[in-house]
Amino acid sequence: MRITTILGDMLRALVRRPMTQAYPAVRRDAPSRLRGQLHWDPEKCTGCCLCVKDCPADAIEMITLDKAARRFVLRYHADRCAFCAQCVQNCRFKCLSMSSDQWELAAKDKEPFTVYYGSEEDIHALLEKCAARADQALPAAEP
Amino acid sequence: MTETSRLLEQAAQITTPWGKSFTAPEANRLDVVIDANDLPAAAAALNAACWGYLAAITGLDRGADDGRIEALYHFCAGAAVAALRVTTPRAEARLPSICAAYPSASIFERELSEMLGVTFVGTPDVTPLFLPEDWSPDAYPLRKDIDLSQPNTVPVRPPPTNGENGKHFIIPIGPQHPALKEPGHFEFSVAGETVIGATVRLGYAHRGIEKAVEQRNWVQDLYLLERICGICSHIHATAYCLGVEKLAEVTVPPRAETIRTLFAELERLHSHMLWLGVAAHEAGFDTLFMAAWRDRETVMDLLEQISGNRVHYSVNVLGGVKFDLEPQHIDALLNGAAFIEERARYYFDLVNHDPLFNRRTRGVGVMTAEQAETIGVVGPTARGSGIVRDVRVEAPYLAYTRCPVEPIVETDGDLAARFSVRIRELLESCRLIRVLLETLPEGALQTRMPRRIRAGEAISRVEAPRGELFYFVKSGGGEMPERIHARTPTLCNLASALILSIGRPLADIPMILVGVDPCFSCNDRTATIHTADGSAEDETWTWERLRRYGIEATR
Amino acid sequence: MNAFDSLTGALAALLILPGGLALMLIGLIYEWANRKLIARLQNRLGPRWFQPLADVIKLLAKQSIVPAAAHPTLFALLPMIALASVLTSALALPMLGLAPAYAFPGDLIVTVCLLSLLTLCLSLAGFGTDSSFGLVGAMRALMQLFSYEAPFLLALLGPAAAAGSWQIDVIMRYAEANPWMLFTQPLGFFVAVVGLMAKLEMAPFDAPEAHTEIVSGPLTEYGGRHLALFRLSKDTALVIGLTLVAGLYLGGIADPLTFLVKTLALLVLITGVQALFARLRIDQSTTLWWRYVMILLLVQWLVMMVSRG
Amino acid sequence: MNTLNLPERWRDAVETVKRWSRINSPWALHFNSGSCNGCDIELLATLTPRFDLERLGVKLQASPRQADILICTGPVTRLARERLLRVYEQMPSPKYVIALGACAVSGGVFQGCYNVVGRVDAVLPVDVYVPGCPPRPEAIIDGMVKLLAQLQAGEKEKPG
Repeated sequence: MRITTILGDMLRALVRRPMTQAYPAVRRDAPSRLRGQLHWDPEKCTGCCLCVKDCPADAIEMITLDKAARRFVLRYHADRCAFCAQCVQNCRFKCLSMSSDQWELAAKDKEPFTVYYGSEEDIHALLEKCAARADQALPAAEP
Repeated sequence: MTETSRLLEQAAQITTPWGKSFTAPEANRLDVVIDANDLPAAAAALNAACWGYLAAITGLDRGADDGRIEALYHFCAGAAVAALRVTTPRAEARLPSICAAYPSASIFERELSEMLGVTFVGTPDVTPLFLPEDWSPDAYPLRKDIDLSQPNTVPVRPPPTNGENGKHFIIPIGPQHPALKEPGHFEFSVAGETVIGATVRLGYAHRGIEKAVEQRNWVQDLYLLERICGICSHIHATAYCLGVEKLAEVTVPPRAETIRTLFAELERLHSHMLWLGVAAHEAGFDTLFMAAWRDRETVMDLLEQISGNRVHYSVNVLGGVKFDLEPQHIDALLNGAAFIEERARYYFDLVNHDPLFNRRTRGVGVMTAEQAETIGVVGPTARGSGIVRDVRVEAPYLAYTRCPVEPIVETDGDLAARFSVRIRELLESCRLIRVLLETLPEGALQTRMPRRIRAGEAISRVEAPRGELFYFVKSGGGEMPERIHARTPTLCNLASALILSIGRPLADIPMILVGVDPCFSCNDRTATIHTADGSAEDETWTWERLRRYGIEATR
Repeated sequence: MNAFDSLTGALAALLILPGGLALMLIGLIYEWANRKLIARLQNRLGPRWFQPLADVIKLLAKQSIVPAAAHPTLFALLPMIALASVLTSALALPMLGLAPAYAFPGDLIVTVCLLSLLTLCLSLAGFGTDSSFGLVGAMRALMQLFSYEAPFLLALLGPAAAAGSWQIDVIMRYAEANPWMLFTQPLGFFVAVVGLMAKLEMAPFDAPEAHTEIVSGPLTEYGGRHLALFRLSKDTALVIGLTLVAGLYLGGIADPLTFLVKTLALLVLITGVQALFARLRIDQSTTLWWRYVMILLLVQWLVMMVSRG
Repeated sequence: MNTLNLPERWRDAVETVKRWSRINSPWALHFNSGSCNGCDIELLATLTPRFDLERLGVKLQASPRQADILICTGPVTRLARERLLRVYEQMPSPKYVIALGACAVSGGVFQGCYNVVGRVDAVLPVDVYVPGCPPRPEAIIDGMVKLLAQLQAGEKEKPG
């Protein structure tokens, strides 16, 4: 019978510095592969919607303003997102990526969780359109 | 595979008198179609010949056109899986119970009657398992034609009251309780400090995943099934992928196989260390809890570094894996494995020699090998009682075919043995990680998967950190699966915990419960275990009654 | 009449005037020291220095709910009785090197009994709330009380016997003048320390509030200011217990410096033990007291009697 | 406190002290309403040496009576709904709710499952949402800090 094997561990802990990270004060970089908030680069998007199709949580909506002119707006719901990166896998043109830096998403209301990606004017046009049709605005924003 | 084919031949011989057709959908499988009335006789014959154990009963609704409900009784022996297939008309679904031969079938039969509306003749228990109290008794969630847009509710019965019940005192534990980080509601009747009865109500984490997968496509289902459990997420996804890939006849590149295996072992590392910490916490040994979780962060860091997420790594895609290993990851993995190995040795020393801790583990919750066999426990809980039940050994899959696993077995059957098994498995996993990295094949990560999976059925069995995980996948040839049945390792182990807790002091209960590493989000069932009034002895449990609850759970 | 006057005066000084407040503040600081040290032993950073104070103020400012099943007056009164009894028990103690507020022969027994009143109040609180966790916790607390109370008192009576008085400040003065009784009565010291831990329901004797089994034991239904009072009384009891054991066994506490050094050293010892062990089951804990500790004590007393002739 | 006839200055001081204590001593209660365990183990991880929420005064309480913050994980299943409400009612005010993880915030991948009522704010008022599947321990701390910042700013002040 040994008296408490853990004693050694405890004493070592006492002389060592605590392992605790001072997170809110000191912010360490996350690993480069971290799957944070989704980003969309409209440049090469063809509007194939493969990302939307396989999203397990309905977190992505691709809103086509003008298919021929390749004017799309991507509405991303960070609150629904499962951060599984299947959309990134699916995209054949590498339009989608996940930020390794934007992971502090907490907020006091849900407004910041709906993110619009696309060119300024497209988003503007879309929001106006939605406002005009206020009765059926934002399809499926609230499940 | 000669052993497997010998076993299958034997199964075919046993069931010959009743078999109407024999097919072999895969090399290690045998499907025997029999008449529903012959079911008890065939099951009894298998039981008499000691051919394997009842792994699961899968129910299939074949739709209004076919007009039948099919039930598959899966028996597993080594790598061989034999299924007895019976059908019954949909309008009046009725099957004979096989509880006489396999008491463990009771819960499967209850599930089938609840989810598919099959009446079992001669089954001992027909109470609902995991649907809420106000669920309508004639809405069957897994039938194809159920209208789930309706709430399907009926007025509720008043809930049972807590507190003094007759002459016994009842201690409720859960669903919100510090000992349980997950929801499950237990009620222990105590006389003084001694537990004389135990019941559990599960279903707090029942989300209806088995139905939801039928409404989503094959890729979406991968992530849905991964989220059955946050601790063993990877192994759920892997089991599903293995099944779907078998159906699609897609071969996964060897490098992807190795990476999957690697993550399965990392997952085992973090799960076992998490368990060690939680178990220590239950014993009021917070220093060990903190130490185990501190060291576990090493594994979490590795997972995050390679996959980009600490918990749902989502490494799998259908047809391969998403993330490759860079040289720096391999270095980090080797260092991490060395560190964990060193700490695991230390913990092994600790849990075997700390005098006060040993007072809480030695001789507590003893389960003999015979008991374990009849209750039907799996995984480390079974291996702590001297039963070698490890799918990685019995039916190797993925890279385990190339890198054999040494099964870890202890024979004492008490909590201390379960501690030893899990800690020694840490060492074994570290060794496996090293071997896997040494033999890491070069090559592609993914094979292209079709969006539609050809029609068929596949079975995949894998070893989760808590024991055998059994998946049945059926495709109708479309973009969505027709049926996915997941049977998780937790409930059979949980039933054992309830049985073992009777007659023990209340203070041992959290330890015994946690000793089996229950995972309530993996399984949602109700099992009820009562003792006769006033008696605190185990003898109130006949073996028949014990066996009735020693069962595997499904989702 | 004179005695009564000085008693009421001392009581007023302790309960109302800065004396009692100071005692509670010291209690909070000691609680912080205890928590911080545990955190450091577990390789954590641990709480900030004002943590216990913030906890107590927050609890005082919170809504307090009296459960329907509990007796409202009793529910509110018990924490007050607990705190009052603990503060009263400090009357006979020379704190921070000051002379005791009200010393009388036999005050050692009274002090220990007043400390036990805290445990009794806790148990009553558990019984009073009609929660199964509270009931089990209360039973455990009482069971443990009956098992450690006698050995603990006997362990404190060792120095009393050596000094030939049952008055605390007399014993402490004797302790100052003579070699530390830690060395002359090591077994008694051991029992006193372990008994103190049991009295304060510290791990490994925290079965009465083992939160993995019975939530918070007797205090499960307590919140808000009632809980704050119980916490304050526990913290104060910690200081008083430390003072008693340090004063009796570690060679007295003549001035504030030795008081601080000795009580804190004892606190470090207790905290180390607390972090070192897994919780004892209630049956194991009672067995421990009656089967082992009692024997140790009897040996101690035997040796003392033999050496005295 | 309000019944006392204190001068304005004093009442302000009392309020400041109250707020200070509230911000520095947020005791939490964890409720799993049907989650997959992912968020639960990450929440537990925030208490362990590496993140050690005790340095912010956070203590995981066992009894709802002693908790200030209800941390809710998982989509709310039908069975868990009643329990969740009951636990919330047992907490003394002022009380706050954090919805932790994609499922608690929005239903996540379990939207539309037959036994799921939905997200937490369909049942309880939520003060801070922490998305992520599951959020990293740092993100959980971030959510906690954002809640405390709200208290500091005097928002969501509830009678207590």
